[in-house]
Amino acid sequence: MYLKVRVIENRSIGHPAQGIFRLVLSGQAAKIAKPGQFLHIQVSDTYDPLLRRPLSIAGIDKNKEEITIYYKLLGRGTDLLTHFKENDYLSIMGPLGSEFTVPQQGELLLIAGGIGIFPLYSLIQAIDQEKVKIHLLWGGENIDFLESADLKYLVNSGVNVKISTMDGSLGHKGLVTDLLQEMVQDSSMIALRCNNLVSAACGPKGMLKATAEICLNNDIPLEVSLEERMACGIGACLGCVCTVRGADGTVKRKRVCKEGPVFRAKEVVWDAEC
Amino acid sequence: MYLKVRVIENRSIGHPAQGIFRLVLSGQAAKIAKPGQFLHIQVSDTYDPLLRRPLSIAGIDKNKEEITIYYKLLGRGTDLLTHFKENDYLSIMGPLGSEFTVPQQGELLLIAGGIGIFPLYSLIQAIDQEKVKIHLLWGGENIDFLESADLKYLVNSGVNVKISTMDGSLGHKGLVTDLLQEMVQDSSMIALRCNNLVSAACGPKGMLKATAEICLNNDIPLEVSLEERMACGIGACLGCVCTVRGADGTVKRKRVCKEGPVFRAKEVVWDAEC
Amino acid sequence: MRNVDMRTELGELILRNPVVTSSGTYGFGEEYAPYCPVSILGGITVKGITPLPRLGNPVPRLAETPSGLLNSVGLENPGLVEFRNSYLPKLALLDTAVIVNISGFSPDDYTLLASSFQKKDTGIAALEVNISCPNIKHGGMAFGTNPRSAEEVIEAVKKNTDLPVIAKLSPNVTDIVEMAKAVESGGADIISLINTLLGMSIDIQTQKPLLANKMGGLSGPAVRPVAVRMVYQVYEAVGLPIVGMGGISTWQDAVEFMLAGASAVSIGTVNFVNPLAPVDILNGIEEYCLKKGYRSVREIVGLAHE
Amino acid sequence: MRNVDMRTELGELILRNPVVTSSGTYGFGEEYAPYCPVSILGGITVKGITPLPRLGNPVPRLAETPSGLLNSVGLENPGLVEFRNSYLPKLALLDTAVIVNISGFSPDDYTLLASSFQKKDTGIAALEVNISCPNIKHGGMAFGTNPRSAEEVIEAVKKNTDLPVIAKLSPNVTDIVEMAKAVESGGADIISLINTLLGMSIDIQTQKPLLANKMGGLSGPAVRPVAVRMVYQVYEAVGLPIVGMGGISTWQDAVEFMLAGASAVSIGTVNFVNPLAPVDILNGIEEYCLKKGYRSVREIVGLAHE
Ligand SMILES: Cc1cc2nc3c(=O)[nH]c(=O)nc-3n(C[C@H](O)[C@H](O)[C@H](O)COP(=O)(O)OP(=O)(O)OC[C@H]3O[C@@H](n4cnc5c(N)ncnc54)[C@H](O)[C@@H]3O)c2cc1C
Ligand SMILES: Cc1cc2nc3c(=O)[nH]c(=O)nc-3n(C[C@H](O)[C@H](O)[C@H](O)COP(=O)(O)OP(=O)(O)OC[C@H]3O[C@@H](n4cnc5c(N)ncnc54)[C@H](O)[C@@H]3O)c2cc1C
Ligand SMILES: Cc1cc2nc3c(=O)[nH]c(=O)nc-3n(C[C@H](O)[C@H](O)[C@H](O)COP(=O)(O)O)c2cc1C
Ligand SMILES: Cc1cc2nc3c(=O)[nH]c(=O)nc-3n(C[C@H](O)[C@H](O)[C@H](O)COP(=O)(O)O)c2cc1C
Ligand code: FES
Ligand code: FES
Repeated sequence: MYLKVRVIENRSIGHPAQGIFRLVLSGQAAKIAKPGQFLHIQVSDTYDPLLRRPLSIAGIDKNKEEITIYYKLLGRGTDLLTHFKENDYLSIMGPLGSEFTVPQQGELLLIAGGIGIFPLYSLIQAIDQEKVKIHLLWGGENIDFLESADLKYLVNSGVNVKISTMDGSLGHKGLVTDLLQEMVQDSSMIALRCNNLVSAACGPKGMLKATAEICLNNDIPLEVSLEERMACGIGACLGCVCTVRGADGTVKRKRVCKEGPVFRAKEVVWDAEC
Repeated sequence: MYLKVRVIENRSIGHPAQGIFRLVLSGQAAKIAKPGQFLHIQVSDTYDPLLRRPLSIAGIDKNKEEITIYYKLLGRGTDLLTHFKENDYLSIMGPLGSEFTVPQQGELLLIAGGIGIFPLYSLIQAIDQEKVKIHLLWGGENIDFLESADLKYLVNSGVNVKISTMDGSLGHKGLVTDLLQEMVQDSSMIALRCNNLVSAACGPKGMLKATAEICLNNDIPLEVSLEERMACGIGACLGCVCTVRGADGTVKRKRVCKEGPVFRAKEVVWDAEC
Repeated sequence: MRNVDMRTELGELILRNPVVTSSGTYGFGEEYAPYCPVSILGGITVKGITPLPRLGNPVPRLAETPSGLLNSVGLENPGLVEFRNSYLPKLALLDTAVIVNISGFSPDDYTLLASSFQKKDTGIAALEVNISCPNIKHGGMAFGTNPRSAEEVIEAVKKNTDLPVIAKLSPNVTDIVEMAKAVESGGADIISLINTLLGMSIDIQTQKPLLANKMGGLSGPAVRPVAVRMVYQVYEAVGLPIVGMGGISTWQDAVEFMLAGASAVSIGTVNFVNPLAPVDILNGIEEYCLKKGYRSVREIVGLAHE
Repeated sequence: MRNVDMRTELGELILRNPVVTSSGTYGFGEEYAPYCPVSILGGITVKGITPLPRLGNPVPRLAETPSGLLNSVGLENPGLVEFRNSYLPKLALLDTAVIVNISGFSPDDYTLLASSFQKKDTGIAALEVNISCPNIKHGGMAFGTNPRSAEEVIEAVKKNTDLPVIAKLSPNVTDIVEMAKAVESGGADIISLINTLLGMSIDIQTQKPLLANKMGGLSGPAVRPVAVRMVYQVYEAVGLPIVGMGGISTWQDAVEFMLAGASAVSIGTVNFVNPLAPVDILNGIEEYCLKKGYRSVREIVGLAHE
């Protein structure tokens, strides 16, 4: 879809210094949006900056026809986005891209690095927690960041949350993959695995790579949401590819915007040399 | 001066289709501004559009420290300017350029074409009408334009106004230079001339050229305010020159932003071939 | 009251209107289908095809610049065979002229590619010969910047296909007119320009070039003045019809290129921002002709020349 | 805690910091005085001087383009004699390095100009030889796009002055490295690049080129990726110090040029938008060095190369 949608809310949440914003958009796109997909948003009317900005769908309200997005103020594009006010109109393309598998039963392990939590929010929302137990490992810089990225929402969501921070200001001091390593070594893991454990992750590339290694070594099916610089957002420019290994062992490209952003971790070639 | 100034008012006036806006700015620039000068205004934070926009000072309130500008919505720059709201800040350079001579006695004849009226407003404002009688000839497309460009202000200002419109919807049907031609042929002109008649004009180049011819043929000293595309606005880029003939007959360039925009008509070479 | 004749003649290539989309920015015609009906367009140009499949360059392949985009896709494409088998049949079904863009690393590559596309291959309206892609380390760039080899390549193509041949020129040259004359001598039927300007962007945090391939091709509104200049120069010097491109984003830009001498305009980077741009541009050109009283869009071609 | 050594060495030309302003955008140093204290800058470059006074091109001389500016000033300047008599004395009083930019239409012109400026002329730090102005119909452009004549011109200048000679290159060439090597052979001490890209803009209402001179030089942020690329290429191939320019608008841009290989950066078009840009850029570079732990700004030059 290619639409002008109305802004319902667009404001800084949490600690202002963290620069995290919540953007709520009204529109039919909510009717068809799936967890893991993204919107491609035009942040200005001029040609500088030129390109749209891809932002993950973090919340979908099909009844109210609302989509929620969280974004971090990074450069000029996200800065321009903060200028949009309630009732302004934004040009979006989307929902775009592939979606997370939504398990209907068993256990779901989520691993998030930093703002990689945002697309996972939509997955959590889509899960029937009566039927699927969700475990979340989330690593961030510090407690301020985690609070700003809506830790409270998570705590209230009934999800079983484990936290790590780089500075130790909340939870484990260190990497989120430390938590993951710990978890897979834990004996209770066996119980989880027997209960159809699947997992999904989003975060920086290095963290995803480490996560994939641990999960694959432990036979935990993993889906990852990748990020890549994008121009068209719909598969036409070949700007955003990742490298995958096909079933036949040959190396291929896939487009993060079209075949992704969600991929099965086992097909991703993390350190492609081409 | 190079400042951020506060917007006091910025709104469409008159018939919306005419796209005329009044912009009132607060700031010390008002203390030193002279009629005929202009401000160089940054209309956007991005590089597209890149350049500042020159706009004439139409009103100066030294007590309130306010400058009034009128502008016509033309392209992207003026469009972006309309987006500034009360209490927003605008980056200006100025007041810049040369000023109209403000006569202290006698008679002043003003000739305006279209939006060329705007810089003349500041001259009218600066005149002590007890001492100087002002005659204004103003030509516009039609009555809607003239009303939108604040005809009422003029009528209330005590100035002796004669109007022409291209479609005859107000005043003489035809060019403002028709009015001027008529006036100089009129016998009452002699009385005006005995009373130290001087004149000033602003408008499209063709109109200024015709005006200059009539005035010079009739020995009426004329100052003209020229327009040229500008980059720096302060004399550094040599982008905005006009051609003048020096006292010694040689042809030279002057910078419209620095030595102008106000020039003595008799020095301007209207159809420079170089 | 639509009564402007929008047909465009590029020699024997007749398009129903002058708006086409640019190679590498429009995939294989299906990607933008949900956003912009191709049946409205004069034509589409598909991603550059090479004899063998190519993975292209590593990522990052994109960097945004002021009013511009750097890309170093590096000619990722499925290769000739796969293109003919899997893509061409679908392209043949599209209700628009399909221009196939070809790229090679040697004159033999071009010979092979050219001989693989003929008039009898339904669905192909013309071949566009990319001698100008700046992303290939060997060959590609040289063909596009050396008049001698440009001529040779076009000759090779022309000899081996009966389709109209469009020579696509690189702007990274001292003298675009010399290049245009060279491809004219080579037998080109049409000239398209410009391909991307070679550029670079450096990440000041990592202190490394932003693109994995270091350099890339600059496109988008930023390059428009260079493109208009080159179209103007080539129109003055060479008799071939021109497809103008480089930063066209609005109908005003498109008209600018046509006044400069382009018989058709190609829309690239702006699609990424506004997928309806080709339609807006088409309508705008028609409106312009109507307002100015032209009966045919062909009347405005080259009007900016004395 | 300002403890970054900001001095820059361009061969024997030592600037107190790497930020200078560009020829043609900064008048003769006095115009911007009310807006930006030149005593803060590493140097300023004055408008190009020719042997005889020049009226330059007719107006319009300016056209705005996406993130760019086209100009066709056409080297309006007071001429050598008037420059020496009326401008040089004032320039000598400025507390900054003054670079005099010279332009000619024949090697003789350059010889004359070069011999008119020597170290004993107080107030001049270096000569910048503009062999690249695209606005002159005869000569100027040819010198800048032909390696042979570029070398000759630089040789002529070098022979006739004892001042450091900066060769300013045109980007309108197929191979910038070839040009850089040519001026190196000619004896240049320093290379500056880029001058403007040749461009054009057409008014769709009048259907005529917007600039009276038809074509003009493109500057501003739009050209930055091309400029960075050329600085990077020249740094790899040639040993001379580089003054980088072309679209530098922020300190981040300036750092980008320095990482690409520029020992100094020159600020042009952005002055028109933000007269304090040179100061902001200078502070930003210093801050960057501080944060990254460099003691001297010279340490970051060329870091983007392997
Ligand atoms: C599929 C996808 C989903 C995303 N979801 C979110 C989200 O939900 N919340 C969020 O805060 N961010 C998200 N991002 C990252 C977000 O797109 C960038 O942070 C944003 O584009 C930065 O723009 P800027 O102009 O502020 O930064 P600048 O650095 O000025 O951007 C310059 C250029 O780099 C690109 N860019 C910069 N950072 C990234 C990045 N990390 N990934 C891809 N391109 C980048 C921009 O799009 C732009 O083209 C997502 C990215 C992708 C690809
Ligand atoms: C000294 C001076 C005083 C002026 N005073 C006024 C005023 O009081 N009120 C008013 O409405 N207009 C005035 N103008 C004209 C005004 O500057 C232009 O209308 C405005 O810059 C158009 O910008 P735009 O982006 O909307 O139009 P665009 O056409 O998109 O502008 C494109 C480029 O052309 C330039 N340009 C366009 N028209 C003109 C013009 N007529 N003169 C000079 N440059 C132009 C712009 O500055 C810009 O660089 C003045 C111009 C000058 C030189
Ligand atoms: C992402 C991308 C990929 C491109 N791939 C090709 C290509 O494969 N073959 C080709 O001839 N041109 C290619 N081009 C160049 C475009 O066809 C066009 O010449 C150029 O982008 C200028 O037009 P624009 O500014 O409208 O995009 C590509 C451009 C972009 C942006
Ligand atoms: C209005 C204008 C006039 C210029 N005049 C000259 C000149 O006289 N001599 C010269 O060598 N370069 C001249 N230049 C080129 C600049 O010095 C500089 O190389 C170019 O503008 C690129 O830098 P920028 O993008 O920062 O402006 C001029 C540029 C502009 C915009
Ligand atoms: S962004 Fe264009 S293919 Fe993905
Ligand atoms: S606008 Fe630069 S000299 Fe007048």
